[in-house]
Amino acid sequence: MIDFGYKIAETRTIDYEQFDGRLLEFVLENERSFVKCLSCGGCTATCSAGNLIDFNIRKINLFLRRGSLEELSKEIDKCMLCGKCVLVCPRDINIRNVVMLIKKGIVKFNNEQISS
Amino acid sequence: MKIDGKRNVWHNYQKEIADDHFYYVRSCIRQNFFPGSEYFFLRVMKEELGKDVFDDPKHTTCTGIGYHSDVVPFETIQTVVARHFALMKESGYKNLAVSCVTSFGIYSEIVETWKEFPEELEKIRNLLRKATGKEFDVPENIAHTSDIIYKFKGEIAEKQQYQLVNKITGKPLQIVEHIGCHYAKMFPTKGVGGAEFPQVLAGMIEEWGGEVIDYPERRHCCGFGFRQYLVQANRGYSLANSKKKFESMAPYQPDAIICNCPGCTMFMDKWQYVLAETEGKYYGAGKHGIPVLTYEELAGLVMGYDPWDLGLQMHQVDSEPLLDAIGIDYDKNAKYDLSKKISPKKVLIKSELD
Amino acid sequence: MKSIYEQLSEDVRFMEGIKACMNCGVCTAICPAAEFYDYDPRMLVNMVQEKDEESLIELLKSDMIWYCGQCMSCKTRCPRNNCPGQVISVLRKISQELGYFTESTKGRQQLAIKRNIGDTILKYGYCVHPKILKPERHPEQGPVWSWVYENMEAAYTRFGSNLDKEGAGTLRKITDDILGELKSIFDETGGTELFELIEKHSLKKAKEMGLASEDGNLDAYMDHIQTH
Amino acid sequence: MKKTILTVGGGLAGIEASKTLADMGYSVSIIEKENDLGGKVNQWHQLFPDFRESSDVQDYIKQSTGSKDIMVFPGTEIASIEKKDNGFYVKSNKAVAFDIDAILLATGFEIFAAERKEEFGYGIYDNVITSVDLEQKFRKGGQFYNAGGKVPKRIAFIHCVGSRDAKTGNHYCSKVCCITGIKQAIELAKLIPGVEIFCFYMDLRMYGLEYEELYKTAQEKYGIQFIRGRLSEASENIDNSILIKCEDTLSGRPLKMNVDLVVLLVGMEAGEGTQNAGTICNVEFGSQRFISCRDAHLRRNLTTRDGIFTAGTCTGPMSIPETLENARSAALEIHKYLSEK
Repeated sequence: MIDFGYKIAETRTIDYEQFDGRLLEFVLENERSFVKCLSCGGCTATCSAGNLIDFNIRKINLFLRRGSLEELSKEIDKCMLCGKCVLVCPRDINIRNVVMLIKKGIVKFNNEQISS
Repeated sequence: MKIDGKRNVWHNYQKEIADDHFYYVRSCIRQNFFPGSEYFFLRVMKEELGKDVFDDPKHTTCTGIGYHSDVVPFETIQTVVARHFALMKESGYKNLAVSCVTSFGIYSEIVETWKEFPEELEKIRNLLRKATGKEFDVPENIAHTSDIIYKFKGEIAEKQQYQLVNKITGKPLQIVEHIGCHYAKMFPTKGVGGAEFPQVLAGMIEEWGGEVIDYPERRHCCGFGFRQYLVQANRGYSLANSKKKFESMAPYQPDAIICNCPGCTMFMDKWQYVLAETEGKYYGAGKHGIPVLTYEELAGLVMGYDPWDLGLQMHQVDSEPLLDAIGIDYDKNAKYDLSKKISPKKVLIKSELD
Repeated sequence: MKSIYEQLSEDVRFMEGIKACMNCGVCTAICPAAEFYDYDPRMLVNMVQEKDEESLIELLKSDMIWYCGQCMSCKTRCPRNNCPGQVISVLRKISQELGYFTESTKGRQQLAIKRNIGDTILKYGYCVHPKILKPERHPEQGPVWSWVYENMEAAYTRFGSNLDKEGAGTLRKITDDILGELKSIFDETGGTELFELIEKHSLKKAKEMGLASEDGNLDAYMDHIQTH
Repeated sequence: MKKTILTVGGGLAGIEASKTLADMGYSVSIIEKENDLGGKVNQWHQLFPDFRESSDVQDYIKQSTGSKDIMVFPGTEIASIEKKDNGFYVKSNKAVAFDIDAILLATGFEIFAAERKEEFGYGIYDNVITSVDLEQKFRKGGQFYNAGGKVPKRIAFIHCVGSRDAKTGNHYCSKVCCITGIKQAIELAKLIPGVEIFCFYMDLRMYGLEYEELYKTAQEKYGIQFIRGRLSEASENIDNSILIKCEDTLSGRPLKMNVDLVVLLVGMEAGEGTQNAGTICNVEFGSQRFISCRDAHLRRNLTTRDGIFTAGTCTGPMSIPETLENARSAALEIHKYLSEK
C-alpha cells in the first residue's frame, strides 16, 4: 500500500446516534433527582477534589448524557465522596449518590459485557 | 423538500454580473490542475458568446494561498490586489472576472475592508505608488467566472448538444454541487443564491437538464484548509473533511460532483483516490469514484466539446461513467494521447451525427 | 511596550472579527477544525476577549491558533457578526512577529509554507507551479499527476497552456519586470520582512532542536516540521 | 360630551385598554386592519405557564367589546393624522374619519419570519416548523405526525430564532420563547409517549413566577433534555429526518443529532403595522424598530408625542398578562392626560 505520510483525522464530534443510554438509565432509575441538573457548576466550585486536581464534577452529567463513558470512568475516580456538592446543589440533587451509582453501573455493565 | 422555498432564497440573492468587457485573472490551482478549464472559459466567452475578455499577461497570483496560510501579510495582499486593479485601469477595464474562489473571496474582503476603513484604502494607494508608481480604481463589477457562466447559462443551453440526462433511463442526472467556502460564506450577497443555498452551479445544472442533490453535508468545507493541506503532517484533516462529505452524499448515488472552486475540485478528486487506496472505499458505482468536474468542463461537455480537449484526463477519478451516462460520443483511446491537438471547433455536433 | 491585546487591536481585521462573544457555539458547531482537532474557536475567542496578557502570550505560543483552516464558515453563522477565522489570522500574524510561532509544533510549520508557497510566489508569480509539485512529495496527487509531471511540456500543451513562455495563457512565464514589481510590493508592505522573520526564528529554533547544520542548512528541520 | 379616543389595533392590548377607557366613561373607536379582533392570541392553543386554554382569553376579549361606548371598525387602517383643536383628525383607508382627543397605538408585534434564518431551512425542509405552526397543529388535535406521516421519536426545540441575533437585526431577547418552548415540549411529551425532546438554548430566561418551576417539571416529570448551544445549521437527511448541528458548549465539543421534527422558537418583531402607524403618527422608534417610550421606567405608555399613547407589544416583547396590565396602565395615562387638559 502507498504510504501517504499521514493518517486520516478522527472526529471529535459527539454523534448522538452512537449514544448508549444504559448507564444513564441505571443512574436515573436509582437517583431520579439527577434529572434536574442545571449544569450551574455550584458543585464544581465547592468540590474538594476539584480544588486540588484537574477534576470537574459538573461534567459527569454531560459525560453520562453524551455517552462518553471512557472519560466518565476516568473522571469519576477522582471524586473524594466528601459530599460538599450535595450541600450546595440548588436543585437538591444527591450528587454523592450519583457518583456511587456511576461507579456501580460501570462495574455492572463491564461485567455484563464480559459475560456476554 | 419544498423547492419553492429555495427559489425564494435564490430570488433574494441575485447579484449584478457584468455583461461584457471583462478583465480576466487566473487561478494558481485552476491553471495548474485544470488548465483546460481556463482555456475553455476564454474560448467560449470569445468564440461562442462573442464577449470581450482581456487575458493580460501582466497580472499575477493574488497571493491568496500565501495569505490564508499566513506567510503573506494583509498589507501585501491588498497591494498585490491593488496592482491588478491598476492594470485594469491601464487597459481600460472595469469588470473583473476571477477564475478562483479564494481570489474572489480576497477581492470581496479587500473591497469591503476599504469601504469600512477608508484609511486602509489610502494606505494601500500609497504603498502601491511607492512600490510600483501605479494608480488604481476599485472595479465596478467583480464576478467569479462561474457567475458569468451562470449569467449566460441560457445562451449556452441554446447551443446545447447534450442534456444532463441519463441516456438509458431518460431521468435527469443526479448531481452534487460544491460551492467552495470563500465564494459566499464571508459575504453572502456576493454570491448567486447566497451562502446557504447557493444557486450559481445549481442554476447551470437545472438549466442543462440535471437535478441537484441536497445532501446533509452539502455546506461543509472540502477540507483544503490551506496550511492543513500544504504541510504533509496536517493532511489527515483535509482528507477527513472530504470523506465526511463523500459519506454524506453517497446514499444519493450522485452521477457527478461539480465544483466552483479549483481547490475543492482537486481535493474532491484526489481524496477519493486516497480513500480508495487506503480504505478500499469507492463512492461511485463499481470500482469507480464519483467523477469531479469544474463548471467549465460541464459547460463544455453539454456544448459538445471533446472531453479530452477540455482536459478531463487530468482528473484522477475517471470521468467516463459520467460521459457514458450522458451518452457522449468520445474516443476512449485518445485519453492519454498527448500528440492530439485541441480541435479548432467542436468536433461532435449531434445534428451532424444523426 | 504595547500589550498583546493592543497589538491585536491595531489590525482592522481584528476589530471586524471580534466585537462581543456570547459563547453560543455556532462557530464550533460547524468548524471543520473543531471536529478533527482538539480545538474550539468559541473558547479561543472567549480567551481573547478576556484580554489577559499572560494567557494571550501562552495562546500565541500554542498549537491552538494553527488549527483553523480559514474556511470562514464561522463568519456566516455568528449571531454577533464576529469572525473567529479572521481573529485567528491576526493572532498568527502577531505570533510570527514576536517569534512565538516556533514554540509550537504546528506553528513551526510556517517555515515549510514560507519556503513552498512564499518563495514560489516570488519565483513564478503564482502560489503553485507544476515544477514544485514533486510526485514523491505528493503521493495523494495520484498516477495522473505523475503522468502530467513526467510529460509536463506535452501535457500542458495538450490543454492549451503556454507553459513558461512569454505572452498570455495558463502557466505562462511571468517576466522579470513583473516579478520585480511583485518583489517591490513585498519589500514595501512587510512581505519580505515577514519572510525574513520566519527564516530567522526558524533557524534559531532549529539550532535549539539540533536540526540545523553548521552552515545554517535547514533541510533536517524542514523534514521534521513537515511530518510533525 | 364624552371625550373620544381612537385605538389603533384590536388585539389584546387595544381591546383591554379600550374596555378600561369605556368603563371610565370615554367613547372609544377601535380600528383593526384584520377582519377579526383578538390579534395573535387567536392562533395559540394553550397558554404558559398553566396550560390554560387560549380560548378563555379570547372569550374574555369578545365580552369586552360589547360596551355601547366601543365602536369597532374591522379591515381599517390609519391613513393620515393632523392636529385639530385640542385633539386629532384621523383619516383611515376607508370612508370613515375620526375627530378624537387622544390616540392609542396598540399595533402589536409580528412573528419573526423563520425563512430569514436560511441555515435552518424553514420553508424548504418539511420537518422544520415554527412554534406558531406547532400551536396550530395542537389546535387541530388528533394523532401527532411529522411531515413524513411518522410519529416523531425525537424532537428538537431551537431557542432564540430571530432573537439575540445581529444577523437578523434583532439584538433583543423576545423573552416569551423560552417558556413557550418548555410549555410546548411538555405538550408534545404528553401527546407522544416515549418521545425524546431536546431544547437547544443559550440561556434559559425563566423570568416569571411558575416559569422556572415548569422548567424543572419538564426535566423531572417529562425527561426533557437541555443542551446549551445555539443551532448552527439544519439539513435534511435522505429519509426526510433533519440533521442538526450545534456545539455542546458545556462539553466544548461539536454535537450532531438526527431528529424527526425541529421546532423553531420564533421571536417577536415590531411589525409593519407598528412601523406604518407609528410613522404616520410621527412618534419616535427605538433602535430595534419598536415604538420608544417617553421614559422607559416612569412613562411606559407615553410616546414622544403628546396625546399619542401606546399599549402592548408595539413597544417591545410582552407576555399576555403583561400586555393586559400594560393596556390598563395606558388607559389610566390617557385618563390622566384628558382630565388635565
